[in-house]
Amino acid sequence: MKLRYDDDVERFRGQFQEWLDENQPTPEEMESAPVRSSAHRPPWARRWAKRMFDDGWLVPGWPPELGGRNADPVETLVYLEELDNRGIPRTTNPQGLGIVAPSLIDHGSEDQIECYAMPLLRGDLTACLGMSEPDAGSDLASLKTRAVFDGDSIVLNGQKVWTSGAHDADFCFMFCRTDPDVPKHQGISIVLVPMDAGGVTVRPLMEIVHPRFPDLNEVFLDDVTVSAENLVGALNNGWRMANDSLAHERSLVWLMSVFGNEVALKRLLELAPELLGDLGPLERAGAIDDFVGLHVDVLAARCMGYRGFARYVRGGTAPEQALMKVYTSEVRQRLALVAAELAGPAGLRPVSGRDTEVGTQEDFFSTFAGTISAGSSEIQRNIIADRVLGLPRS
Amino acid sequence: MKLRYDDDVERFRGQFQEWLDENQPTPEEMESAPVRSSAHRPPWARRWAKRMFDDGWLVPGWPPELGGRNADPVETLVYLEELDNRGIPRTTNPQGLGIVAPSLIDHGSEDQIECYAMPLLRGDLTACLGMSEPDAGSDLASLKTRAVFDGDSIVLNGQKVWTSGAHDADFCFMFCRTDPDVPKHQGISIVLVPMDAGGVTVRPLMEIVHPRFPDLNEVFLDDVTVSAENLVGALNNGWRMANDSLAHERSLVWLMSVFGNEVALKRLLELAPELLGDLGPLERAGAIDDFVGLHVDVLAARCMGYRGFARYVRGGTAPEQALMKVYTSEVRQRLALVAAELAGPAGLRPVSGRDTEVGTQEDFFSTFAGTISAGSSEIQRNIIADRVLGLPRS
Amino acid sequence: MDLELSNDQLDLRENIRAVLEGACPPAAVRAVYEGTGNAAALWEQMTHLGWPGLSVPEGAGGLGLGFVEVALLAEDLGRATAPGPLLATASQLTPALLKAKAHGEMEEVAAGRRTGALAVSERGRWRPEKPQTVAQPAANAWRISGSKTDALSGGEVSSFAVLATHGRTGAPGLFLVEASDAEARPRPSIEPTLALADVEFDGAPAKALVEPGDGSSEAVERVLQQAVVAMAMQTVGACRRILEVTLEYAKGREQYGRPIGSFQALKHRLADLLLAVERATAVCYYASLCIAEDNEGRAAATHSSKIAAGDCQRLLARDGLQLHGGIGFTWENDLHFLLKRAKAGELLCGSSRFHRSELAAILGLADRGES
Amino acid sequence: MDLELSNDQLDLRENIRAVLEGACPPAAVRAVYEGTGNAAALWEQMTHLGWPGLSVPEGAGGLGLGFVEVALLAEDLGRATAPGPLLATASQLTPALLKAKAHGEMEEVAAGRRTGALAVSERGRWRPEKPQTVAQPAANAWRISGSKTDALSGGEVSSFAVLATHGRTGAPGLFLVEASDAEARPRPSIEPTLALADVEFDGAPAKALVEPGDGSSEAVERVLQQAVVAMAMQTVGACRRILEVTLEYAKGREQYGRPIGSFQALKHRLADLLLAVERATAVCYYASLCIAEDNEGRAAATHSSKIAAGDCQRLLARDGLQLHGGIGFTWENDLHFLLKRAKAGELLCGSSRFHRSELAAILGLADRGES
Repeated sequence: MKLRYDDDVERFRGQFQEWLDENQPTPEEMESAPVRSSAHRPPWARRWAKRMFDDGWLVPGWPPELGGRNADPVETLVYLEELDNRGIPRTTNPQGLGIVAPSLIDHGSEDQIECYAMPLLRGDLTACLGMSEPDAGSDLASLKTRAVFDGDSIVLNGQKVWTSGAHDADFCFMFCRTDPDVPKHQGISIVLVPMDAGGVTVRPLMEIVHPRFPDLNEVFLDDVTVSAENLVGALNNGWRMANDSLAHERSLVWLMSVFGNEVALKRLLELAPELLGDLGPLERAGAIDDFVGLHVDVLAARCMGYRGFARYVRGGTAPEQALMKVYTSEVRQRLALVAAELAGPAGLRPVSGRDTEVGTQEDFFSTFAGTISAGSSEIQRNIIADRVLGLPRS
Repeated sequence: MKLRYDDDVERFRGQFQEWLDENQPTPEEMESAPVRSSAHRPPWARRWAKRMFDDGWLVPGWPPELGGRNADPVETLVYLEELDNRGIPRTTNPQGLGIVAPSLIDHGSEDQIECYAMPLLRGDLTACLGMSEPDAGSDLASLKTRAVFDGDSIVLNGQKVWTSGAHDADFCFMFCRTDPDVPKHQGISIVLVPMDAGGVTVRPLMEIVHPRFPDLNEVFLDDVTVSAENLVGALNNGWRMANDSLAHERSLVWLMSVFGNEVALKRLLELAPELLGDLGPLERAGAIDDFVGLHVDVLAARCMGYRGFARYVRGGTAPEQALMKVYTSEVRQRLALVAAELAGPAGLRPVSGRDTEVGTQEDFFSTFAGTISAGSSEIQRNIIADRVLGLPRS
Repeated sequence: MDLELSNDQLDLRENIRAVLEGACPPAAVRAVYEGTGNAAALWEQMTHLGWPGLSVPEGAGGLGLGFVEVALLAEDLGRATAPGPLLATASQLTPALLKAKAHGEMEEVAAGRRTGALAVSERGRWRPEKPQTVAQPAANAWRISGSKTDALSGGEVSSFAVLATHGRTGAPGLFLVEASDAEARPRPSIEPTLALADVEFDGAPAKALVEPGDGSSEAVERVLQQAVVAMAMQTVGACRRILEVTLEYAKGREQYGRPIGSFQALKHRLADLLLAVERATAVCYYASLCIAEDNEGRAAATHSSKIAAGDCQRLLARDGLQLHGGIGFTWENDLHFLLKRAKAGELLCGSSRFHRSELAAILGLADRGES
Repeated sequence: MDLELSNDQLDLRENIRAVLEGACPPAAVRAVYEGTGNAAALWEQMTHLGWPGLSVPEGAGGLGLGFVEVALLAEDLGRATAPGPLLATASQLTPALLKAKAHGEMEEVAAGRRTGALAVSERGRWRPEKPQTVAQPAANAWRISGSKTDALSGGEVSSFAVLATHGRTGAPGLFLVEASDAEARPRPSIEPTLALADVEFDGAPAKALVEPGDGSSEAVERVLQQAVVAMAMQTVGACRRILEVTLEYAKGREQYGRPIGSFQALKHRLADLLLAVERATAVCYYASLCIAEDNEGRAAATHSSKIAAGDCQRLLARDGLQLHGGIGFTWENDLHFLLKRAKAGELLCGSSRFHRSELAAILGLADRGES
């Protein structure tokens, strides 16, 4: 155990800090064109992606030709810490960078890498992920969207839902059923579908928070025809690739939530004088006690994350991502609840952009994205019980 | 809705109050011989039972020949309120009075009523209830204790566990399997087994609180032979009788828990100056806030109970006993936790008798009798989900 | 103690529920949320049924019912997330008019010609003990000056019952001010059906409903208690509806080949939701009964009702949304009307925290100053 | 930040665990509970292994390890609910001796000839800010007078490190008093392995370990922080063992024809138990590391560790007992040793409530006076 990293790691951090001082997007740039969805890439974000790629700071763990510098996991951690410390987004298309690009590099053809993966990395394209379907929910094995080979083409029919950023993405990494006659988790393949292909209809779903800034979509596929070359990897191998693709960077996704919670706590403590201002002594004491509890919650998330990461680096068991996800998302929710209740009726005001503000009811509601999406807290608890605790299946 | 009862009900209350003034056991009597288990009946308690029976105050809802006065449910409620208000136990053998006696009166032979039920009521005998078994737990349908007819006799073999008061009881209302070849919940019968019958071995189980005052027992039956006349009701009808017998007075059992919680809260608030005395302001405020929450919890239990009872009296749906049980037992547990933590290391002291004291760790542990026995909180939640909410079976 | 509704009350509730299901379906609520409709038709129908005069004496053209019935109305208005000034008028203005025996104004209320809300909160907080708003006696009237916030239906009522203190003695009173004599500024809100508004009074002419002086403090308290319990009750009404739609969803929605409502972890949580709703309902009924019978336990019961409603909304809003999964997160599902109504109910007429500290004082656990 | 144990630390833990499993099985704990045995043989074996001198410098005959290793030892002592004065000696006396560079006494500790505990609490409360116990300077020594409560292993240690203030200046210090110069009164307790005692000092001769004066307050704090984190850690050790035995039970026990651990509601609760244990473990490790590296976040981390341990014991004791059902309620099952150890850990070295209020002050949310 130690609190600080070795000197060479700290040198690496220094190098990145220097580079950031020179190259990071300015607040003015970022405010000039706010990011409106998880596949929206305003001009500044495009320049930023390209700059990172060119200088080997986009995915430090990769080789230079893929936008990296062969960094080790601890260096990558330090790299992410620095971005988080400065509040700079690494990308405005997290699924494209974190899941689609690596999956294509692992499983895609040379053409797919050149025409899809590299442009994703360089900031020229953005991607969305077509997984959930209306009747399948979190149960990927039940998906129904059909992809049928017809000579050199693939014809797709079906419907996706909860597709983040679909209305802004250039293409979709689409999971479809290519063999309906085998057990459910077999017979799934991945096809690249340009969002401007004929027969693709995208319907943004207004959300209960910031309804003017939808991110989720329904995507309807009506005889959508793409080249057979758009099949990713081997036919009917989609289930395995899905598991691989979701595993990409799994060892570090917790960090974003930990930082997110720290930022929210910092904001809450900044608001404290205002929120506590005219409360009576007992109310005030209760609120302070809640703040203290949240402080421990947030600190604990960091400690748990760093502890799991240290194990991972030593080649031990994989970090318990399910534990971190359920914990960090629920801490964030508790924090939002405390802040929103303290704010009183003022917290009913609608927020202006996509980003919610700590101390509003919209912020509280927005935290359910964390406890529902990407495997709800209920599913995470199932996973913990089955895989970590080894309890018998229900 | 109304806060007070009709005048005739209040007159009934007045009558009982007058009788109590004359007849209730004195504190000196009660302290002279503390009750050591739930089937222990010291001399004063025996006198008290007989007095109540003779004057028609033992089970007011029954006719005079059974120790009552044909009272209606609201009068019975008022009767119980008065006993609770004065902290006078209605009986020291609650299962005998509440379950065994009524079941025998409903289903037993004339002989059984005369030789078992009436002595139970008059205070001459006490009874225990042989339901749980080591591998069955709360699952009565799985019970294994065998009862085999052999001419005019019944021979019993098997083992019971968690049998409250078995070491002090005169006889046991024993559930046994009389037909192993039919589905599990069929083939169960009830047999009266004198505790001094040959082959009955009782082993008290020391508990983690007041280990010197055991109430629970293991009961071993080794070729125990009783008369065939000890069969209660029809052969293989035990499952139905069990449901009936547990339903006895179900409409009012909540009242005892509600009062128990109120007594505990009162005690906690009496202790407040001592518990809060030298706390810092924030600690003090937190404790006060807990007290306030407990006040609402306890008040709510009363309101829920009285509301359910009012529905029941009007012939509406039966009161939601599962809801009341899970709620009142968990409120009691929270209260015990708050008190025990506030007491600090002083709360580690062992308590002297069977009754635990609010503000000790033993009190906290003792509350698990409420959340575990007579259908654990988990089972109550299953019942609520299945029967009240109508959710599909798992 | 009998905490179940009488047959008359059950009939009343059935009637209210049927009317609201017909006249105020989620589509009507949606129209208010999306700015494509308002509550005018609903208001007309309610007026036709005499609901604004529910607790107005029959002699003044009302139905002459008591506060328990007002609470029942509030419960169902919350359940339907009904827009319009009925909740404010029945549970805030009318109690003040009753206290003042203001026959003329009550007639107007019963006829649907006057609506109104309390103006209590200042700077975003319900702090009835220390209003900054001042009432100055003037010739034939009072003059009210001060800034009030978060008035319920403040953007649509025709009058306000303003909590203010006598400029000289500091004694509290309640004063009727016509909306035309005040400046109401609607607040942008994610719960538009409540039409919250801040209201500015700049020497507004007023009539005293509770004249500041001996006993005025207690009279004001009694009026405010009704507002608090009704707000608790409407919150619980919304929560019970959240439970119902969540149950429906859990029974119908399949995942992994079976209804999600058959998963035991969800079943136990749904059982806890029922418990929270039943608990809060029982305490609210008790509080409304204490008020109706003017029982000495009134104040403690009032605080308890708002606390229990707070516990209830905290759990129901969280689990209701969580158990719905993504679908409950979409604007097109009706769930969010209920979530927002339940949350707003927590924030109005004093938060749980506020009522907890008041209850602590009543229980003798903290000085009034300490609370 | 690296919060996982090094290979050396992992080896040490494995070694400690193996020894305790052999030398301190539940039967040995039961003997102490039932008054039929004591910790003498265990103490001998631990002394033989050098554990009392774990953090005593090698120059004084110890193993020369740091506070992280002391915390690991505490974790496993809690896990084994081990009786005897090791926890007190390693986490309470030794830090004070180290601070004083008391070479001779450390040699005695390493050799197993001296044991000791802090004497901090008074009148049942851990309130290190305001001890009433007084130290008077006298010729060649100090004289300590005062009443301390709840000293860990107070009924069996050979010396006490007493927190007292200088009779004149009020500055705090720590003073070594031989048990033979004090009067220790064992307290009847449901957790007899901790051998809690109240201790009376009536002008007892003492040696200053931390001399009252400039900077003594901070020096005392550093010693006490180690006691707090070790107590948190032993609590979490007991809790992790509760989780393990509960898991075992849930996997083996059948009800309705299937293991109860396959019921989803129980699975989700067991997942939450794991979370609580992992959470508290991570914070305790972090706190022990902050102390070992003398980091500025030391104080906040210390309070956080005791708070997290408190949350952990609250959940684990409750659900551990509840999920065991009746069997966990019996004296003959070993579970209750763990439950009582976890609960005692909450109550000693300051409750969660106390540390929450201290942390509030550190976070600038409340004045020290207010906390």
